[in-house]
This record gives sequence, C-alpha cells and structure tokens, in this order.
Amino acid sequence: MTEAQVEPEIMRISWGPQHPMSGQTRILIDVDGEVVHRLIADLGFTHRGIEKILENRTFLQGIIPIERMSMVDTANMGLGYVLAVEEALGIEPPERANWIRSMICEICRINSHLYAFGLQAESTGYFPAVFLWTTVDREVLLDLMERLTGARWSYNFIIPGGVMNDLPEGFQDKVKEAVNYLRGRFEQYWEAMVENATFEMRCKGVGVLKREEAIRLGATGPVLRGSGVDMDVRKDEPYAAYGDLEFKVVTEAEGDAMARLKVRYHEIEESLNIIEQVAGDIPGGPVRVKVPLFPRPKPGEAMSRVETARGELGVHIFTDGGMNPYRVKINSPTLRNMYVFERMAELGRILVADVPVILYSIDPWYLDADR
Amino acid sequence: MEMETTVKERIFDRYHIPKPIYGVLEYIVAWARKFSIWPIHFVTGCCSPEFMQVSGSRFDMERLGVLPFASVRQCDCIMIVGVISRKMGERVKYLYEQMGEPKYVVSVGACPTGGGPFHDSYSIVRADEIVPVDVYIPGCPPRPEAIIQGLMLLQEKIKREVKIGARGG
Amino acid sequence: MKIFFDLLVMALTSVNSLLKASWDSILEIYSMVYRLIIGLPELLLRFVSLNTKPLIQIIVIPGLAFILLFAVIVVWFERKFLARAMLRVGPYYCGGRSGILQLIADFLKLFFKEIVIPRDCHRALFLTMPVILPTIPALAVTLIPFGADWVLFRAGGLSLPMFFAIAGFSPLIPVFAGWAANNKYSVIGSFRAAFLYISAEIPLVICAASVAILAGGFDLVKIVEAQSTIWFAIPQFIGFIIFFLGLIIESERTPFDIPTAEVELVLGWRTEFSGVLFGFTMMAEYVSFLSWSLLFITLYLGGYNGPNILGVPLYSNIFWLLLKLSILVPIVILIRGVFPRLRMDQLLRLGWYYLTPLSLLNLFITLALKLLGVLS
Amino acid sequence: MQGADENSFVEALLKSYPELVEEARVLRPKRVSILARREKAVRLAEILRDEYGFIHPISAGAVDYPKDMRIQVIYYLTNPSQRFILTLRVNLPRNDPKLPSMTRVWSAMEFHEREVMEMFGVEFEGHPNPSRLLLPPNWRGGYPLRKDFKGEGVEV
Repeated sequence: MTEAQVEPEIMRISWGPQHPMSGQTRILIDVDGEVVHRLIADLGFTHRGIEKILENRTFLQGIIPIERMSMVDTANMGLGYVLAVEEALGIEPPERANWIRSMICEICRINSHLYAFGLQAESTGYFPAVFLWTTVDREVLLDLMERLTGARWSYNFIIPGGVMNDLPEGFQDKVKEAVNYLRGRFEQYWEAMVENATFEMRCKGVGVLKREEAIRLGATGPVLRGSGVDMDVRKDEPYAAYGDLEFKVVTEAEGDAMARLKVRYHEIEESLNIIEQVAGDIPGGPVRVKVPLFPRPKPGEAMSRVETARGELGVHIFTDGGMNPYRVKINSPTLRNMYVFERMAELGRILVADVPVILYSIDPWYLDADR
Repeated sequence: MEMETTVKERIFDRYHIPKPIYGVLEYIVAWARKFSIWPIHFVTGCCSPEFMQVSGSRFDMERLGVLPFASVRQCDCIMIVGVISRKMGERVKYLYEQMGEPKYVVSVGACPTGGGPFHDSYSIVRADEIVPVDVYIPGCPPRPEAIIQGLMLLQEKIKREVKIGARGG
Repeated sequence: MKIFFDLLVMALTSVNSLLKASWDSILEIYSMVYRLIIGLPELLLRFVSLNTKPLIQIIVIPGLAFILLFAVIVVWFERKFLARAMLRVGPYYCGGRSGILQLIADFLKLFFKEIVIPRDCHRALFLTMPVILPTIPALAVTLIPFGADWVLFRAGGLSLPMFFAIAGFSPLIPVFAGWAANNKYSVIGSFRAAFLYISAEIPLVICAASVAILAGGFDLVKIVEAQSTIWFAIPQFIGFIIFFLGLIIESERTPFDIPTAEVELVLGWRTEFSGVLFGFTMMAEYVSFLSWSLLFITLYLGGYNGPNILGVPLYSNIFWLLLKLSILVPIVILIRGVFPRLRMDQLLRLGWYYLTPLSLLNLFITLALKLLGVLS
Repeated sequence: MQGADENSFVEALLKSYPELVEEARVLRPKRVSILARREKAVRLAEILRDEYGFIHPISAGAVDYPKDMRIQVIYYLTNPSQRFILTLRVNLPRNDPKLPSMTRVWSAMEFHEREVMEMFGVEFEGHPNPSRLLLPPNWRGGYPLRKDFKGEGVEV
C-alpha cells in the first residue's frame, strides 16, 4: 500500500496520567487521522527515588521500599534484593526456606499475570466479563497469602537468611484446593479470550515484535518469550528452589499481542504445577538461619537476577562495610519493555485503537520502571 | 487553601426559597450527592491493585453508588490512591481545578497522608500540600474494608456539609 | 380549534380599537380583557376535554413519560445485569436494597453540579447540542404505532421514510458537539461517530425498503397489519440479522461504541460536558436505543399485534409491544457483557463489505418473493 | 563446567584486544566485569557486540565515589547464547564526567543513559534525546544520586 508522500498533518494526543487506559504515566501519540506515527512514553510520574532511600536504610529495612516497587508481584521484587544481600553476607538459606520462597514467588506471578489479563481485556473494551473475573480469582490467592504472611500485598516475609516463619498447619491442602479451583477458572479465561472471535480480531497480528528486534531492543519477560526467545532466569541461573523443580519455559513464535497473552496463560499453568509440587513434597527442616539485626557485610559488590512476572530484575548492591548499602542499582524490567513499546510505532503500522492493546500486551508496571 | 469553616450562605439562599422548604430540598440534594460519588479513574501510586480489588467483585464499591468515571468533568471526587511524586502532584492540582464545584478528595494509603515508607524521599509530595483533603484512609496498602469505610465517612461528610452550606451547589 | 379563532379575533379587535384611542374604546378593551381572564379556567377545561387523546399520546404512551421511564429502568437494569456478569452486586443501598433509586440520585446530583464551560469552546453550540440530542430520537419514537389508531404522528402514510429522515439528523449532533467542545478527544470522537452512522445507515435503509416492498406500503401501521399472518423476520431472515446489527451500531452499544471508546478517547465527544449537559447526553444514548429497537420490533417482530388477552384491544397491543421490547433489551445488553469492541476500520469493513451487499441480496429475495406472490 | 565459557571469553578478549581493556576478571560464575578505558569504550562496545555476540542490552547505571573523585558508569549486557552477565565499566573523573553515548552500539541504552544523565550529571555526547526521564521538568539542578546531594532541587 503506497503511503502518500504528502507531509501528514500530525496531531499530538496526550493520554495523560489521568486516563482510563494509561496507568501512572503519560503516552504522547503523534496521530495523522487513525494512523500512529510516533509513540513517546513520558515516565517518571511515580518516581519515589528508591535507590536514594535505600542508601540510608539498613539491609533489613531496605526490603520495604523494594517490595513497593511492583506491588502486584511483591515477593519477586523482595527476593531479588534479599538474594543480593545474602550473596553480600555470604549466607545460605535452608532448603525448606528456598521451597517456600519459590511457592510465594509463583503465587505472585499468577497474581500479576491475572492483572495483565484483566487490563489487556479492558483495553479492547471487554470490560465487564474478564476484567472483574480477575479480581475474583485474585481474592483466592490473596486469602492464601494472608493466611501465610498476614498481609494481602506487601508481605516482608522473605528476609535475608530464609523466610519469616513456617507454613501454618493445614496450609498445604488449602493450597491444593486453591490450585484446583484456579485450574477450572483458567479454562474459562482461555475460552473468553483466545477463542473469542472479536477479541482475536483485535489482538492477532497487532504489535508484531520479531525475534531479532526483541533481542536487539532489550525486551524481557513474556514480551521476549512471546517472540520466540527462551531466556528465563529460572532456567539460566536457578535461584531459590527452581533447580530441583521441573517446569518448562514457554515461548510463542508470532510475537504479536495474542502470542504474549498465550505465553502468560501457559506460564500460569506452569506456576500452578510448581505450586502443586512445592505443596506436595516440601522438605522438612529449619526455616531461617540466624542473621544479626544490623548485618555489616564486607566491602564489595553482589548482583542477583530474578525472573519477575514482567521480566528479569537485576539488583546490584555495592557495600562499603557499613550498616547501609553504599549504592543499590536496580535493573527494572518494565523500563526495558517501555523502550520496546516506544519503538513499536516504527516496526509496523499501528492505529490509535491498537495502542492500548499493545501497551497492555507488554503489561507495564510504571512504578517499577520509575523506581 | 484553608477551608473556611464559617457558615457561608446556604445553597438555596440564592434562589430566595422560603425557609420551611429548605429542609426538604437540602435533604434531597444531600441524599442524591451521597449516593452517587463518581471518583476519577486515576491512580497515582502503589496502592492501585487495592483500589482495583475494592471496585472488584468481592468488596464492591458500586453498592454505595461509587462508579469510577473516565473524564474529569463529570467526576466529583478524586481518590488519591498511593504515593504522589512531585511530577504527579502538579497533575493532581490540575485535575482538582478542572472539576465541577461540589468536589471531594479522598487520600487512600499512608503515602499521600504522611509519606509512608518514602517519607524521606526527595520527590514525594503529601496530599494536603496540594489539594484540600476530606477523608484520610491509613494503611499501606489499606485493606479494602478500610477504603469502603473511608467512602462511608465521605458520605457522612457530604450529608452534614449540605446543611451548613460549606460547599454550594 | 374554534376557541383559538375567537380568541384571536378578540385580541385583534382590541388592538385596532386601541389604535383609535377613544375613551369608550379603552373602556371596551378593559371589559374584554376582564372577560378573557374570567373565562380562562373554563377555556382550559374545554381545551383539554376536546383533544385529550393527543395529549395523552404526547405525555404518556409514546411520549415523554414512557421515554424517561424506559431510560431510567434500562440504565438501572443494565448496571445490575452487567454487575451480575462481573459476579458482583451493582447499586445496592440506594433504594432500599434494590438500588432502583440510583438513577434518580445520579440525575439529581448531575442536576446540582456546576456546569464547566471551557473558555475556548463555541459557547452557543456547546450549550444547545446536548439539549437537542435526546429530542431527535424522541421525535422518532412518536412515529411508532402502539395500536391500529394509537399513532401520535401518522405522517400521512409515509412514517417509515419520515423515521429515517428524522434519524438522519442524529449523526450531525455529535459532530457539532465534538467541534464545539474544542478538545482533541472530542474532535476525533465526533469524526468517528460520523463514520459509524454513515456506514450503518445505508444497510438499514435498504432492509427497511425491502420490508416496505413486502408489506406493500410505507405506513408503519400497514406494515404491522401485513405481519399479522407471519412476522417479517422469517421471510427476511438476512434483513432481520442486518437490522439487528444496525440497531446496535446506531445506538452505539458495545461491540460498536467506538466514538465513545472509553479506553482511547476518554468519553469521545462527550468528554467536555459536565453536569446536566452530560445527563442529557447519557439519556440520549438510551432514547436512541429505544427508538431504533421500537422500529426493529415494528418492522420485523410484528409490532403491536398479538392475541387479544387484555380485553380492550389497545391495552393488549401496548402489552405485546412492551413484551417484545423487554425481550430484545436484555439480549442487546447481554451482548455488551460478552463482546469486546471493534476497531474503526474493522467496523467500516463490516458496514461496507458485508452489511451493504447482504442487504442488497435481501432486497432481491423480497422482490423474488413478491413476484412469485408467495405472501400476498 | 559453567565457568568455563566465562574464563575462555575473558582470555580470548585479553589476548586479542589488550590495549582496549584496562582490567577484566570473573567475579563469580555467570558474572564478568570489564573495565574499559574512557576514550576507547565505544570501540570496545562495538567489538563486544559484533565479535562476541553481546547483542542483548540489559541496562546502564553509575556509582559515585567522591573520595577518589571518580564516577563509574556501568553497562549491563548479556549474550543470548552464553547467558552470563557482563558489566562493562568506565571510570570518569568527577569534575567533568563526559562519555560518548553507547546508543550508537545498543539503541536500547537510550532510557538508561537519560536516567544516568539526570541522576549523576554524566554527559553523553551524541545522545538522540538528552531530556529528563524520571525527574519533573521543573527540577532546579542537583543530581540526586550523587553522594553530596543536599536536596537542592526540592521545592514544595
């Protein structure tokens, strides 16, 4: 289709922080009629300066701001920081703590993927059905976490040296119950989203990201795996108990919005299997190693990599022997995916109505991009 | 912008309606405003999943008539959900000025109320530094029941406010 | 009507007598005005008693009360029904555990809200458009026959083309409103509304034409009479489906509510209206939904005819029409709960590539039926 | 053994381009750190990308050492086939921290370099869009993540 070479009269729309589609950020779109020429993501609306705050918090206090970086999968964020602190202190959590950590991280992953389902459905106007089903299913998981850790969202349950306390008795079969209920619910998601003709019309072939583009632009998480690259930190560099849990890395080849949705869907199935394995045969033993309240690691640096629901989080801690870390560098997954979103306008032809679908197929969480 | 607490002219003084009819009309206006608070679809910080759970199926805030609405013109309540960074603070001020007159602000969570876990950060603004706040809801993140209790407090405030005419129609 | 004439005569004589300005004529004027005032209540009584039927039609059945009541009930039903689809309860505390008064609370609150008029908007258009918006579909509702002789506006036997003439205005209002609001979202929303209406009008007109051919006349009453043997939905099944889709497109229901797509354009061309103006635009959406669904019922589902169960034929006619309406409305609302929204180009492709040729096919089928004399 | 390909990579790099690399060592399995000279950093980056296959950029950051007057800019990279983290570090003097921008080599570094620009005051020449990323537009000076930041830009 030959595009007329006339200078298109560009109108710049700004979907500001107050907009049903954009979360806590501003998306500037250069539009000519319905065709999108340029996308600009104006981040920084939720910049709380976490890296500066962590410099005057002790190692144990630092867990609270880090867990608020991405409230939907708090455990993964907290685990990234805790693994780096443990590497700096040179301590090893006991076996049972590792298994509990994996279970909590998988529960948070499902929690976050439900958020992605809901918003991708809402971006196509599928508001009533799927978006609010996710809140129902998330309540099941939140009740589980409330029973284990006492809090619904930010648990502070994973601490350097292991886990705060052991599983309450009867927790394992509560987990099994929840897993069976969720399995039944997720078939409905599959029918409601992937097999719905209108939804497929809106999502198939939209925002295609080929394999080389995904690697070159630094995509991560389901966005990368949706384009056929099987990079998953849980397999490349097994942490917590992922070394001895069997699960497979899910990839889809097309790289469009529907493929990213399918990747998230199959990842939830994998997470449910992992949770079932942990609930089934978790080893006994202590839950925590004794760690002083104000640890002082020797000077040096430690970097940890964790596979959060949105991608690979890297926490790089520089220590100078004091009670507080000298500098904490956080490599946030959403910042990388937001750059991929900005480049989408150049990769293919996008209409105004596709922008929300692409944005929510990338499942951004602006708080962890702005830190 | 401190709130004048003196008794201003009541709503219907302007229309010179005879005194006895005041009570009935004001009761109706208070009842109408109480039951249809339309907050803006605007979440500023990390309590946003909790706000979604409250508008979700288990703790349904639409029971109270609270329906999140898209555009700022039709809304009459900003729910500041979560931490406000300095850049977001200006946007909250713009929104507050664009809204129609009977407007209310609910500050959800510890961060807008008093800074919460980020109290000593260089890029944090508290809610009452930028807009007059009506209801503060503590908690980080506050439980859904707390948010709904905050909304009920707002409804109580609306009912009392129409009587003393603090915020004219 | 006679009363008016002698009132007019009285007024004219008093005016020219005033011009002569002689003393006795002034006295005469006073006595005339005095008699006028004394006669007023008696005059009103005779006016009401003479033309009660059109008054009831204007105020009650196809008129204002019916439309407003329909809008209130359908909005309440939609919020409760969709809440049920979302596994939640919907408005609950507002009217004694059923939330029925929620709509009245919303409208009253909007009534007392401050109307914000942006500085650089076209003031006149901005204020008038939301008021005109519900009137046009309301006009269209008056054409619908609720009984053989219970039609408010017979339009001399041409009520079907008159309906499309009136409904033809509805695309203009969003364009003017969007332009008057001078806001980026509104401008894009209004252009989309124009696209949407145009792409839906043509298939609808062709399907309605094929119904008129089959019924042998443009008058809606005649069309309904012709359906007493068999509803037109059966012979013209393609037209039935196209008109159903057209109904959803014209009243901007969810699979096609692209002009006010909440996700992209906030509220489309309704973004800038606040207070009562927004109340009118929200009500207008349901009035146009009412007018198009009533037309759909009269054209395809046999309008008001049905077995006479309530004794008086008029009551049973109205009963049957409202029964069909109360079946059609939940189906359309259910569609809102189940389908996501289409993109603009997908809708135009649907409108031009699929609906228009199909409606032509439907036209040929009716011609064939007519020639073979299957029905008449 | 896992560590094999990191050591082999480090030896191969030291053997072929000794003048570009000031110091290269393996911190622990799956973590390699390379200290590059300031003026040849972009040259080394192109070599890493083309010959050694580090085409997947992760992010970029910096650390401020006021005591020995230097700011260290760190680029985090990985190689989709070998999958270990390579930290390419460049030391810059604290008084005029200037560095040619790496967006020529990895375009994904644009956001991260903008963040280092506004947080540390490091100036990247040739950056396509050197505007603020996270801080508000009316931020009056003061680089927050430097150790001597007293909160100058903060105004109510």
